[in-house]
Amino acid sequence: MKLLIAIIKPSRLEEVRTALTDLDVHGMTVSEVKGYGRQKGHSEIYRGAEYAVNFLPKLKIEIAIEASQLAAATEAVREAANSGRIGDGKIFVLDLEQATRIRTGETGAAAL
Amino acid sequence: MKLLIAIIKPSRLEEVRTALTDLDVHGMTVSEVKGYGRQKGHSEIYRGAEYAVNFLPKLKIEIAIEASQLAAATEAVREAANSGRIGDGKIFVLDLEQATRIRTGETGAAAL
Amino acid sequence: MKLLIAIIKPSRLEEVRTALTDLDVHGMTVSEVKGYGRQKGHSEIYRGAEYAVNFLPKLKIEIAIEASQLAAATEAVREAANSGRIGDGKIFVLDLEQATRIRTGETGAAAL
Amino acid sequence: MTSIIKFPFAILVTILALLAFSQPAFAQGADYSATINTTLEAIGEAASSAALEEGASEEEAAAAGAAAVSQAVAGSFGDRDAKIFNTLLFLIGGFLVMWMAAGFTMLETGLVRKKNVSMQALKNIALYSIAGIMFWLIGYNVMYGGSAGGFVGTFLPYNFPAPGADTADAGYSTASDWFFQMAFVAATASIVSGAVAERVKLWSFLAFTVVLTGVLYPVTGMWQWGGGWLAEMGFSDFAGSTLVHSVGGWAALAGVIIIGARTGKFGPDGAITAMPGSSIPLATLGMFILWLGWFGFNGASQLAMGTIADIGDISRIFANTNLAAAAGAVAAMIAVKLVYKKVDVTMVINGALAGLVSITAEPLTPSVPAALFIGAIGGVIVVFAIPILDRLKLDDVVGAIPVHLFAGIWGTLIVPLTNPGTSYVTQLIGILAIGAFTFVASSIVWLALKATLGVRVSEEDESLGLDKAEVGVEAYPEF
Amino acid sequence: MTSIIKFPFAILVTILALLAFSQPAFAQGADYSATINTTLEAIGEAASSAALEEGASEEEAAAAGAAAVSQAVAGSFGDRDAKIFNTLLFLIGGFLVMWMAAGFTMLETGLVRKKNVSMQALKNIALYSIAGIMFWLIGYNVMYGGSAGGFVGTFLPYNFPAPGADTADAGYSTASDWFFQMAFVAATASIVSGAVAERVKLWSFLAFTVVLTGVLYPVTGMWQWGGGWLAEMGFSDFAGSTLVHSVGGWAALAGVIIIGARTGKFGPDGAITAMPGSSIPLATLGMFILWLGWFGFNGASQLAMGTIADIGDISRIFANTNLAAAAGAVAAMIAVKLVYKKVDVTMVINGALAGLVSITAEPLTPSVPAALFIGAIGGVIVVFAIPILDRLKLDDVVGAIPVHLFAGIWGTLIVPLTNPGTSYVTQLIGILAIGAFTFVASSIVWLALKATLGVRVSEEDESLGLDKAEVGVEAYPEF
Amino acid sequence: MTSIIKFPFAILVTILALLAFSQPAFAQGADYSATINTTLEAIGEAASSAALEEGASEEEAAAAGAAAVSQAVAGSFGDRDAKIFNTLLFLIGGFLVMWMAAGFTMLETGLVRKKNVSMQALKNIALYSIAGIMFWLIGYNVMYGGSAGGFVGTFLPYNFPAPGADTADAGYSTASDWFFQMAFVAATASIVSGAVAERVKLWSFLAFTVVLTGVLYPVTGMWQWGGGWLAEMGFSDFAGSTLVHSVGGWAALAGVIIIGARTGKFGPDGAITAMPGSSIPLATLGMFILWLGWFGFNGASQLAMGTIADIGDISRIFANTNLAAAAGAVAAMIAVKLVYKKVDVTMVINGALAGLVSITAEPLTPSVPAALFIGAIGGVIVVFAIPILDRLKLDDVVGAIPVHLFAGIWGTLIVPLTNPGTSYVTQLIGILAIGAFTFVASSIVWLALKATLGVRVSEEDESLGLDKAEVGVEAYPEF
Ligand SMILES: Nc1ncnc2c1ncn2[C@@H]1O[C@H](COP(=O)(O)OP(=O)(O)O)[C@@H](O)[C@H]1O
Ligand SMILES: Nc1ncnc2c1ncn2[C@@H]1O[C@H](COP(=O)(O)OP(=O)(O)O)[C@@H](O)[C@H]1O
Ligand SMILES: Nc1ncnc2c1ncn2[C@@H]1O[C@H](COP(=O)(O)OP(=O)(O)O)[C@@H](O)[C@H]1O
Repeated sequence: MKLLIAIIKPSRLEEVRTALTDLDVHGMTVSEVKGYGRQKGHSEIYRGAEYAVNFLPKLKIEIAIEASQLAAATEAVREAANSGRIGDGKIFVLDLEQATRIRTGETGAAAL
Repeated sequence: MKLLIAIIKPSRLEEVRTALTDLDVHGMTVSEVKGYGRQKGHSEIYRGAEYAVNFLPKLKIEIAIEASQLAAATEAVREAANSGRIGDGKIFVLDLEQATRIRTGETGAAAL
Repeated sequence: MKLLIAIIKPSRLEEVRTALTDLDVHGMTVSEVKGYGRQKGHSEIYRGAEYAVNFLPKLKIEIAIEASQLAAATEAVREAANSGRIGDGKIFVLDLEQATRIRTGETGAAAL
Repeated sequence: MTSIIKFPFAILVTILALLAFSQPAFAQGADYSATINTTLEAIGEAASSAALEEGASEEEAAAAGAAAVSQAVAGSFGDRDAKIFNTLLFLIGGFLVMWMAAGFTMLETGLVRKKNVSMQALKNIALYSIAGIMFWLIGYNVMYGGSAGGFVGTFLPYNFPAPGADTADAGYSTASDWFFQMAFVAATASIVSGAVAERVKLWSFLAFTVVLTGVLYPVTGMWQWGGGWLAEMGFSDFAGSTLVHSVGGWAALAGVIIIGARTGKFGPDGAITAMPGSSIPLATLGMFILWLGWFGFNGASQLAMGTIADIGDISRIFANTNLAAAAGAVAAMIAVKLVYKKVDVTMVINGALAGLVSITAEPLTPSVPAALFIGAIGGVIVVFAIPILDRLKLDDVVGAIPVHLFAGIWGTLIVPLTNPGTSYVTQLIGILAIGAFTFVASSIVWLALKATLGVRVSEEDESLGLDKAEVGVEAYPEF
Repeated sequence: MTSIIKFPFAILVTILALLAFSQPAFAQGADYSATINTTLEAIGEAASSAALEEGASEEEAAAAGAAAVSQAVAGSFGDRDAKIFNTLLFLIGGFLVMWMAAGFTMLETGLVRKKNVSMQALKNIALYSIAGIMFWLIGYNVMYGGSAGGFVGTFLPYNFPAPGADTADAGYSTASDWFFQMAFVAATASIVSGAVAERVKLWSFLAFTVVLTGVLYPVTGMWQWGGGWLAEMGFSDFAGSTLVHSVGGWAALAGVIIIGARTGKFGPDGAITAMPGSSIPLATLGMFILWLGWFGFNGASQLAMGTIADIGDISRIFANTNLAAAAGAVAAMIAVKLVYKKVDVTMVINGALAGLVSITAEPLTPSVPAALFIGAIGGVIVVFAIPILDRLKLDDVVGAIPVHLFAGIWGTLIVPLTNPGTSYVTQLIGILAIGAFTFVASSIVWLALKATLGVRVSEEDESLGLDKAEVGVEAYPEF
Repeated sequence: MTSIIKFPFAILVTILALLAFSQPAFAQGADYSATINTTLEAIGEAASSAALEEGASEEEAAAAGAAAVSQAVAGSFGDRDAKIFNTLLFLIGGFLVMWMAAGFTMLETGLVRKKNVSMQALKNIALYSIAGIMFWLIGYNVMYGGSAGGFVGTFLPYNFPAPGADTADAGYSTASDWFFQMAFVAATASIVSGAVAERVKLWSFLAFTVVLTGVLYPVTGMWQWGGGWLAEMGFSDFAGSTLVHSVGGWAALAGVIIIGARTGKFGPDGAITAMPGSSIPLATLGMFILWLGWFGFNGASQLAMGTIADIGDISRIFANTNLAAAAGAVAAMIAVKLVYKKVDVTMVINGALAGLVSITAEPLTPSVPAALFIGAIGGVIVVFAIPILDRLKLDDVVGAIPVHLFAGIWGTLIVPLTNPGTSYVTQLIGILAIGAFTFVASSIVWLALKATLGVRVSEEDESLGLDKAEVGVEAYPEF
């Protein structure tokens, strides 16, 4: 199993969710984060003082999937999240050793 | 070492914390997330317009532990977080290569 | 590639960001979390009722880097985040199997 | 033409004046008399012509003219103006007390948890609306439609005079009095709303509000302000420490007991879970709104400002009200600091409000030091009462019972200290009578609701939050 | 000294009195006359001495003395006091309506999404400021500087009398009337602000506000309150259901159509995306502020409180206004519950406001049941109108069009039910005439702005949020 | 019976009237005189009977009767009503200025960072309470208990007349004046609170407030409004641009310098860290509350509304106050747009407030264009002053010094432009004298506090936030 972590633009959540649902991936966890990469922040002015806004708001999506789904899922996320503009985000993949469904105790792929 | 990631219902945090403390796990990091899995969202009405609430609020707990504690910790979280109802959540386990305590520079199990 | 996860004190973000930029690490993702470890919470009083504040606010920083940068980055974060006081936080390192830049589709080190 | 026919009269007046005044004064004196007569004549003629135009007989016209002159000379605009002033007092006081509805809303939305904020807003809008409708439908006449020394008025809607037809014979216009009194009823219902927050069922709460504002409050109100048996006995409660605040407090207490505490509030081994409010600035804003509204609450309870003595008293009431609140806040702040080290601002907010409730039973007679004393004790009461209620496992979300019931009792009891026309015994009888009635009657209503609609939401809804469960709208939605 | 010279006069008076009264009454009667004369003399002398000191001639001084005595005797303080009361009504009413600017701001910042909150605050500050300046620069004279039965006044700035020089010949002071009327204009602009929120360009919105407050509102205002052709025809709109609220609603509707919906609001297949507001407590606070301000809006539109009849009417207006709002809230609450199961508090907020708008065209003549009926229908209207607008793909962020336009039309149409001096036909003509003018003129202005400055922000700025894009300050910044 | 004994008198009057009037007028004239006499007699008899019943001697009763008649005839209800109007002005003005306490609280809680919001709320509740108590304990008499041309009054508590005993000989009731003046003191303390926010120690701030409201403000207040030396010299400050706002500003400046900037505000190389406020809607609400309260602040500083001239002036003051604020907001908005491209709403908020402060020294004499000019310059001042203060490393959290001190100086200096009775030199002397005294005295107090209690919290507490460190309650707690 793999843990796919995608950092995306907040406005792309719906597209990503739909794309994954179409792939039969039926679970995900989302959190609000801030980040920067190629897309640097910019400077703003507050009460006449310039200040750097280094971090821009993004969403982090975590999706546990079977290894077999990885390629398709990565591609699906990439397509759905891609606006072609800087700041579109990253997809990271970690190895997921174990997964358990709390309610039933099922483990492994059955738990996803 | 392992990194145990549990997605649980917000109301179960205290139980999980207590259960882990009883196991001598003395550290954790919590964040607010939203998610869905088996427990789909539902639809709400706002000013007469129906809209889907796809994501439900959950808490994500990250716990770095020694590999030896893994089974006990997983079980403890499972029990404490289990309400027997859909949406109780998941436990994911990743391999943790390295841990460092910032203050002292200790690494490995000593850093947990 | 590695995924470096640092839990730090909120006030240290700027220092950590600067230190990493100096190392030519040009991307990170930050989220607000709460946690405890050695630094236990304390008790507060609200309307005459004492209650335990178990969790203290921290920031979680996630940085995807090439394995070669790991030692330097860990050290940089450690130094920048270290105030010498309890609660300074932890650095966890996971193995990062894959990284993709959403906009371009680049993968691996090129995607970081 | 008319100046010609007035000539002989002017001559006579001039002669009289010649006898009376030295030269410079004379000229003036003569002018004055002539002017007076000209003016009066003009007034009289205007009135009688007007009457004639409207088709009155000559006699009626003459009478109208005479009345107008009489009114002018006798300064009866003094009477007209006094009535306007009195009515204006009710209108200004009324809108200030109406504004307290917003104060309670902000206080309560600030002190409940994030997940129940929309519900608290909804309940406060609904209760203010219901209070108005019920106090028109039966409340006003239950309260003021009874006979002297009695126990209850009539259960009839209340009617206002037709447009232009109100002659303010009572000294003020009918509708202004209704408006002012109505706002008080709403305050009573707001008190209950805060105490039982975060677990009461919306429609049960509204049903309770219907009974409270239509019957319970008006009945005990009748006993005193409606001229009933307590008034005859000499009970004294200037602006309602007991009639408004304690009544709300007793109804809240019955609710708190019957509905039970929020799930998780009280642990098995005496542990108390703090459930911090969602917004301190809104709670503070609520307190300031209430403080402002209280100038209407206490000040306009003077019921008249058409004389210098009345408005002087209102001024005194403003000063005393303000200082009692200040003393309540400062006393609470010091007490909290001494007992708990950190200065919990929600206790200071409650302290100021307790100061206000304490001075409400008698805001006029206390000297400033007495007002400060009365308010300060009120402030201290809440600091100690809040944890005691917790220990009794009575879960009062916003501190409504300490603030409105306990400080209300204190304020009513201490009236004889500064008001020689009252007695401690009578005050106690009033407090007990009103308390017993309201607590028992409220309990019956709450129990009836419990047996029928149910009074609390399911545990699941409670843990989900009422905003999602019953309102469908989160107060502060996220992404 | 002066008592000596008055001696002969006192003797004469005493003799007359001796003839007229029996002994005990006599003593008093005699005293009275003497006192009267002494008093009047003192008043006269004081006035003439004052005049002399200020350098008046002897004749002028004598005249001043005579005038003072005449004023005293003729009770003309009644007249003075009536004018003070009237002016005070405008000032109190004016500050209450001014306060509605804060109400609209809170309502709108509460109902827009987090990323557009600062912009909404900014727009409301700016529009209130601009409304004041424009209504001085030309608006007031466009509205009130015309001739009876006319169509438009003059495009000139408005001047107040010099300090101390206002004699209130109109029955009230000039500036108080301006202040009161100015606050109404601002309300109209606020209505537009809420409807077109979250995508309109700041400077285009402000440009529209300049025209709306300087020209559009004053022109239709002239037709009725300025004594123009609609007033002559017998149209009736007591406090502005049509003149204020519908005008704002029509201008908003034109804006909503021309600017278009927020990106993402309406999906391709008829899907509607809910975009929940950022803060329910602030929206609720806004509603309570508006409710409070409405007592000034409707109450002070009586335009006079210097007689008992006037203040009695104002009291009646207060009661009716309050009860119509209550009925609007309760009716909306019940309708929402029946239709949607959960009680969306934003609908109840809109319901209360619709109740207020509905009663504004005639808050005086309805009996309480009629006021409740008028308000309740208003409340129900919004519950059904909001989703209908959505289905028509008209994106009105805060419900301004249902509340102000639809309920405004309803309120104006129903006037003849309780006011026998009006006719349904004339009401309809007024509604149509004002609606047609405002909608067409507003559309032209919006289209002109679209062709020049542009009326909506770029899609990128919209998705980023106006706070970041145009204001540079987040409403609730995080770490 | 009494009609019989009046017969001879009526005959005499009839004869006189016969000589004077033509027939129809005669009938009325005759009636009038008779009516007048009947009425006056009734008034006199009622008063003397009432006196007799209360146990007065016959002579006293006769005197009471005479007084009542005299009062009636001399229209002294005009005098009574004038006093009621004046007192009412103070009460309404007073509650509006009191409400500014909530305005400052919202403004400041909105502009501080999330972690210091509860503390800011607490400090504002406490300072308003302390201001009230201190201004009773010594402040009022320090300010108004001195002799003409003097420097300081007496350090004694202030007493109000007993209930019912206030005869309003000063033209208004004693307590109303105290209440109104008290609210001004609190505003001064609020100004300081905002400037030194986020790092000052709670109890040191409160200690400073005690001295400021009990001594510092009253002393300089005495110089002018207490009839002291500045008043004699001809200094002019209608409602307190200098006496209230600059005094607050100077005290704040001393605090800002002595306490030092927030940790991290100013970097080593001239870098300035922006520390965005926690809630723009609350800051906006605060501004609107202040704007509303300012009608009381400036309007009721006319000190009288018992004549048409007075209420006309108050109306003019309302209009000018509103327009100066509007001009301040618009000017700041344009200046911010030109200088910074994005329209920082916090600057516009400060601009409106600066417009208000600027017009406060003379809200009556300016024509509308002059009022707009005065307000606009105020608005521009803050836009440029805020970054200058930053460059001087003076850390004023909410912009209190630009708004209240700089605009206060500007407003005071510009008075002679529109008020011919004043001189630029005297205005400058007043500004300097009050500034020097307040700045020096405040510095001494702050330094004394620094040496004893300490004036700033530990760096750790500052970084943790005062809410956690000193209040123990988070403003917006999370899960
Ligand atoms: N090295 C990194 N480690 C962790 N997160 C990163 C890293 N680089 C980028 N991110 C996250 O991805 C987001 C988008 O990255 P960015 O480089 O701006 O976009 P793009 O890939 O289009 O150039 C950032 O805001 C940040 O949250
Ligand atoms: N495949 C997944 N990847 C990541 N998170 C998941 C996944 N499936 C579920 N989750 C998280 O776990 C939570 C609970 O899952 P759910 O399936 O609703 O509960 P249950 O396991 O009781 O059926 C979800 O809200 C989501 O946050
Ligand atoms: N075992 C753990 N698993 C996950 N997070 C942890 C663990 N231990 C500590 N943390 C995180 O690190 C933060 C700092 O740890 P703490 O032990 O208090 O500091 P220190 O390392 O200075 O003793 C905690 O607040 C928590 O968020």
